[in-house]
Amino acid sequence: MGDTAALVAALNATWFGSGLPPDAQTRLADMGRLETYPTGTELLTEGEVCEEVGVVIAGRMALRTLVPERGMVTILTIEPGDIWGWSAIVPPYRGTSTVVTIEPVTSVVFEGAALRIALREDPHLAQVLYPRILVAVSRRLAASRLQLLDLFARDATGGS
Amino acid sequence: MTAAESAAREKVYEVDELTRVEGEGSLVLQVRKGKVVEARLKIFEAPRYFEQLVVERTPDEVIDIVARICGICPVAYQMSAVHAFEDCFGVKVDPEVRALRRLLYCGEWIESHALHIYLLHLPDFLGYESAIALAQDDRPAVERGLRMKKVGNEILAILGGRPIHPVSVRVGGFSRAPRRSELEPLRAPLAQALEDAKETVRLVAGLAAPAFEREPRMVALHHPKEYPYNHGHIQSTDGLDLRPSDWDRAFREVQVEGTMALHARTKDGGTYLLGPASRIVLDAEQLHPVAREALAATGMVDAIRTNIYWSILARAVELIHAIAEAIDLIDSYRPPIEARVAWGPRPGVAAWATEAPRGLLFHRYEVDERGRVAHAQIVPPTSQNQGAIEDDLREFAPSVLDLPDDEATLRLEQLIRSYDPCISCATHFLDVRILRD
Amino acid sequence: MMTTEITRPERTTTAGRWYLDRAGLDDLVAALAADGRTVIGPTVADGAIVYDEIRASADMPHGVGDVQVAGRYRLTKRDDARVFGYVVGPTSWKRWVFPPTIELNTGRRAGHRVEFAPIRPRPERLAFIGVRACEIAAFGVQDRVLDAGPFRDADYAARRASAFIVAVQCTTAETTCFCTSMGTGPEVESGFDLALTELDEGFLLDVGSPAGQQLVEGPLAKAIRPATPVEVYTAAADVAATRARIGDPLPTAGLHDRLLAQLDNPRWAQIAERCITCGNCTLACPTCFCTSVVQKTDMEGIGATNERSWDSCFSPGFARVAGGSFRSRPRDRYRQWLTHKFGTWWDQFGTAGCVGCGRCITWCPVGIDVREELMAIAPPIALSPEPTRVEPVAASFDDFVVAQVVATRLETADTVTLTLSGADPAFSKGSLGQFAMVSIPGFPPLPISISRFTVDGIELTIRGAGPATRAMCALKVGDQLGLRGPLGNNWPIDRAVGRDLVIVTGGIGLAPLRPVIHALAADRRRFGDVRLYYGARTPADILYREEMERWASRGGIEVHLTVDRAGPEWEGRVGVVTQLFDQAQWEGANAIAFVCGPERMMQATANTLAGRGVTTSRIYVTLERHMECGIGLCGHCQMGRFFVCRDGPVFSLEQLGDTFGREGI
Amino acid sequence: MAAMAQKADRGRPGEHGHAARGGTPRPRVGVVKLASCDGCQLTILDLEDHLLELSEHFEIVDFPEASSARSNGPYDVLFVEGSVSTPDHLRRIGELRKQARVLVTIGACATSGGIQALRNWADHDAYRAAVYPTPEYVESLARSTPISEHVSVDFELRGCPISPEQLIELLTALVTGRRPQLRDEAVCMECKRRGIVCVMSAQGIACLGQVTQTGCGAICPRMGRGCYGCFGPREQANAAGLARWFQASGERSAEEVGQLFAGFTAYAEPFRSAITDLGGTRGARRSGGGGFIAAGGTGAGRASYLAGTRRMEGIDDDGR
Repeated sequence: MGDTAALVAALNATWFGSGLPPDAQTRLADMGRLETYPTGTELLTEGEVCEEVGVVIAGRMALRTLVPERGMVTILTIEPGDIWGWSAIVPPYRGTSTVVTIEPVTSVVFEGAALRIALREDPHLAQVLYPRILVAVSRRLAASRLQLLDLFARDATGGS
Repeated sequence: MTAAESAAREKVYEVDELTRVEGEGSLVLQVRKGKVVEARLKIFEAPRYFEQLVVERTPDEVIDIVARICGICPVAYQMSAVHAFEDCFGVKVDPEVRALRRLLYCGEWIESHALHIYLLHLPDFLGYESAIALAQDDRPAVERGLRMKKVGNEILAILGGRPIHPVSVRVGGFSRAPRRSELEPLRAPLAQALEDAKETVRLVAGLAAPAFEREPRMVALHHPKEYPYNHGHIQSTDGLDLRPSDWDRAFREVQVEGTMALHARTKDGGTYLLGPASRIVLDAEQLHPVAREALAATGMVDAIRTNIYWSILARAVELIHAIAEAIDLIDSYRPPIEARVAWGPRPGVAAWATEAPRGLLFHRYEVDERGRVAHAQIVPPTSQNQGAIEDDLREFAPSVLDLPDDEATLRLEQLIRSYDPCISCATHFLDVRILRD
Repeated sequence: MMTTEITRPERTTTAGRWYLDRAGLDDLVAALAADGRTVIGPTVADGAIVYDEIRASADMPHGVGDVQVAGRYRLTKRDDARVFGYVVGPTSWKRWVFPPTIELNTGRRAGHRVEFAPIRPRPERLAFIGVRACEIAAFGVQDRVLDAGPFRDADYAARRASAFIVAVQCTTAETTCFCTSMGTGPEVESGFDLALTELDEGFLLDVGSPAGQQLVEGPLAKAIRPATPVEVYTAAADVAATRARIGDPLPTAGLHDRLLAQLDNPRWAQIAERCITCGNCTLACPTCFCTSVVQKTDMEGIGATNERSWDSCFSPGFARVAGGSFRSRPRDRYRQWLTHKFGTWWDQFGTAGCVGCGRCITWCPVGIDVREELMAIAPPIALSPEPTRVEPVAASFDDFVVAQVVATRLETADTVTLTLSGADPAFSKGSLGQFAMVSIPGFPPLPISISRFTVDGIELTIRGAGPATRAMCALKVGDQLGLRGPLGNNWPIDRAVGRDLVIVTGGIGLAPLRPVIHALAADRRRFGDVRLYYGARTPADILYREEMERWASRGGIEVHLTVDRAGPEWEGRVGVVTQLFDQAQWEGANAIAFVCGPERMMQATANTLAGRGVTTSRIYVTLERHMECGIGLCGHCQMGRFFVCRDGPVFSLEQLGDTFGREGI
Repeated sequence: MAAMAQKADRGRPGEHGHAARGGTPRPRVGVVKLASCDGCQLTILDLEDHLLELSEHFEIVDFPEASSARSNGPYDVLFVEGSVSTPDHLRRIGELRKQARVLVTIGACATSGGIQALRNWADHDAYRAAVYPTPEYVESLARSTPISEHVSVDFELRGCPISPEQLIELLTALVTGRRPQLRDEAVCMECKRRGIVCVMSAQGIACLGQVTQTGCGAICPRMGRGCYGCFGPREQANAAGLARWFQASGERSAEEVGQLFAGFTAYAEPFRSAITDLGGTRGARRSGGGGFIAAGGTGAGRASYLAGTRRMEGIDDDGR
């Protein structure tokens, strides 16, 4: 267990963690730990059991997926405030992409199992945390849709 | 008028408006056949509902508000309140903050005692209507009193912004602590004041006081290591020993039959005396050596215990104490690292008693979970002393029945003034019914 | 017509430039004290950096910074040990040269006679350490008011003459700073005895007067050494960066006239609802000079002392005469203050009454920002909420002029930039965001945005996506094509003056915004923060890569890139362009946005911008429609009540209303 | 001082040759109190350096706190401390006015009703019952009101308590026969002149200095806290504007902002309206009241629009 105060401060510096009720923050901080990963660390592998969920505090990481004939493709990079590994709290708890740090990353990390239990047993925590998780996921979804449109593929504007 | 005549007659002494006391009160003494049948000190101060005004307010707001109960001893109100809240919330203040609070109280004692001795009480002993009249004949004496009062006020002003209703006392400490250099200018006037106070003890020890002996139960805070201001246990000449938060285990407020007045009594219904005389009797060991020495030189410790008129001497000795301690506190002062420590409210009962210049001042607040006051009880020294005052009046009155009315009334007034009653303090004892035969 | 151009005095420093290490600050303080001076400098007290007596460098703030916005001041901890790493605090030097209260004279009645005795100022010898450029300018303003005749304030003159000034170049700035607009800083150029520019471990020391020279040659000689070129360069760069950071928050051109023409503006009454008329701004101001005299009499009523204290035009009593106050309403008093500072002060003293220090903004307890009020009451340029239309020069359907390709540059695998010359001179008068109809005989003419204006021509950046564009991309140097234009309206860059600008674009959409970026970079300080967010399909599709690096490194423009997809070798961001700023720190309240890209991308961008507080009237997009004539005659590009070619292509979202992004319009 | 002490002829104005006072007796001064803490009259006794000098210029004919000598007027100058708070006060203030050539109200109670005027928002009967076991014995009016609501007032000294400097200035002006120079400006002005760092801008502390009349010497900001308005609103105080700012900038609820104004001069306009607009006083609501008694009203005139209808918002700050 890390230092609760440092974790609260770290969480507070992100949109995800700031403005949470103090008790929820403390609860989260008690469960989490602060980790630092060097560039190139693979935190989660596509298709494998996802045991940890995290909030990026500093640095960036890439979400990659393997495309036949094209190899590894980066589908998204995520930044401070973003969450990663949310598959850890959504059945079947398997990663939907590979998560690799592309800069040294500091992240608050939670054990997926512990967080699941906490969310199940602490309705108050669930009540404040789920909306944020939902926002994070829906942002991800909205962005993915736009990416899917491949808008620039046919864009021939020289302007008008 | 012969003694026989006066004994036969029924007589009512009335002082419509007591003067040279703080606030408005009056005295009715009804004598029948040489016997006092009724002695009543009446208060007609308008009610201001302080216990209601503080309801729903935050602790720091309460400190500002209760100061307004009394313009002469606002610090006492702030101190009882701040200690009550800190005790309830488990707040531990910096030791230098504790020292600063003693210094603040010293300022108030100096100011209040000098005011009472020279401006309110001394004219009685010397036969003047006021200190201003006294100054016509003995200007140096009045100036001496004013000098001491001024240095007391200066301490208050430096620590609290102004002498009356200072603004810096906060739960957790002070809103601002002075720098050492700010206290420097106090040294010279305090040194002078110490000499003035010693002279005061000599002066009042030489006064002539009416012969009157009574041994009331005396109550004051007692602390093994220091003369009591904010800390210590409530002790009495008959063996009481209580935490300052536990006043209501031994005392209660009672309604005086047939009137509205709320007086404080011991649980067994007895009256008791608070204030300088009680403190001198219970805490003489803890007096500053300079004060102890001056007291010993008068050889009048017993007189203070038994004759309330000598409260003026007790007050003068305390004046030396407060000045001498102020000097020591300034010498050893270091600004606190944190003028005010952070705190959070807790629900519960916040109660504490401190030693106002006039005696023990008890506050009790019920605090809700948001840290706001839900209920308040404030028991000022004057409402606790009132029973003792009336006891004294009953006992003393027969000795003045032979005197001309003017003089008799004056003696009675002087007796009341010996208690330094602060009537505007007495926010919730009130007697509006005047009983006349 | 009053001119508000401020000419900066010539630099007077010609003596050598020295280096003083940080410990040498103590030598400086000691040298000034040894000269019999009381040294006044910055020190931390009560949550702020105030100017007060200091005895050693230890009394000064080491490693302390500040954050200032309207109505709010906070100290911060710096991660270095700089002594001047903050901007001006609540105190101004006026406190010492023009004290808050002084005794003027005494008077006395003796029988039938009266006598007066002036109290002559005998100011102590002072030294000020840490005087900023705006504060030196404030001395200049006060000199004109109090010491330039025909009547002089002897007390002020004596105190001012006695002070030794150690100036400090600003290497940091706060949001409240606007010395650049008032022409008073951040560079200290004259009016000092010594000047310091703080470096990592010490100071560049410049000498500005014989008295300063004496100190350098005498008591300071051992503490200094000649500065190295790197130190001189770094110092200059840091101050230049400060200038860039401040920008030009308050365009002052013509302000005097603009403001005085607005005495009946309804805004004055609105301000009065917020303004508490407490007078803090005037007393915090380093140039406000109003005072009142109060007579203190003894109890006999025969002896009196006249005492002069700072007063304020905000206090109702200040303008009271028998029968009432002649500025009885708060709005009158606010107007009096603002119009004096920025208007009538010029008429009286030949300068503005404001030096741009920002104190009145920070220390206004209710956060009123004079710059905002001035912009609202006397807007800098007659702004129309819509982009202005430029009359097309070559207006008829088929009036093509011939231009020649003088250079080509392959931007990406399928995109080429053509540099054209010999075009109609009208093109050189073209405006940012306009387009040209481009024709190669045999292909239908196409509208192409102008991506750069050159001395005698234009550049077009074209993506070869169809037959006509592929033909254009294939042109070689020396080939010719036909041009008609410039056409359409422009980006309303004048609306962005004094504001933050956000440019969001994707793919080839960067081309029509490229001239905007060039224009910004050329006059960078007129704008607040400029941020460019650019999304491309893949890393290989990023346009103007090298140029972009220059915009970031030298143009004072924040550039953020992202791509939709990338291989593992790409270490930049992957994701859609809105993700670049949906968690950024900036506030949109003062921002204006230019957006160009596919319509879906612009919609997503507009939503995200709106979420950050950029209102629809401040979001501009450029629309794409099929165009043939380019002058509103053919009807192809009609969209709602607009012809995109003639009324656009740049529109504010407010103009477009709910037609933007709607299917089938 | 020594020279003055020689002046034995107390009935005379002295031999300074001051034409205005030459040959006339010293002005007769009275000091009386209504509902108050005595702190303002104590300020007179706190003029230590001037007290004896004062007594040479004025004949103090009534000052019960300091002298047994009594008179019931007439007065050349009468200082009145305290608010009108009981039926007896109502009667007395009328009589006192008749006896006084110049009537000066001293302090927040006398000039604005004092802290006890907070009951003006409450149910007076509930207040009485809460403090006194048998409230019917207690004679007090439903509202605590300033003197000026009942009789004309010639000068007022503000403050809780009054400032000794302003008191001296007033007395000096009365001796000389000139107008007292009492500035009507914001406390901020004094703060800035003294070089006190604004506690509001630099520390985010709520401060009423901007709308409060100067005279105290800016002691609260000097002591590191916000002004609580004990000198009362200054001329044209924009209390509504400040209240809006407090709510907008400080994340304070309307109720909390109302409490800021609900202090020692709460009943003085525009503080009074600000409190009412922000929902009345908290304490009043707790005690079952919460109504605001219309000016001049008795208990019957109480407006009911607030009474009991407003629930207390759950505000949970107040670590302050």
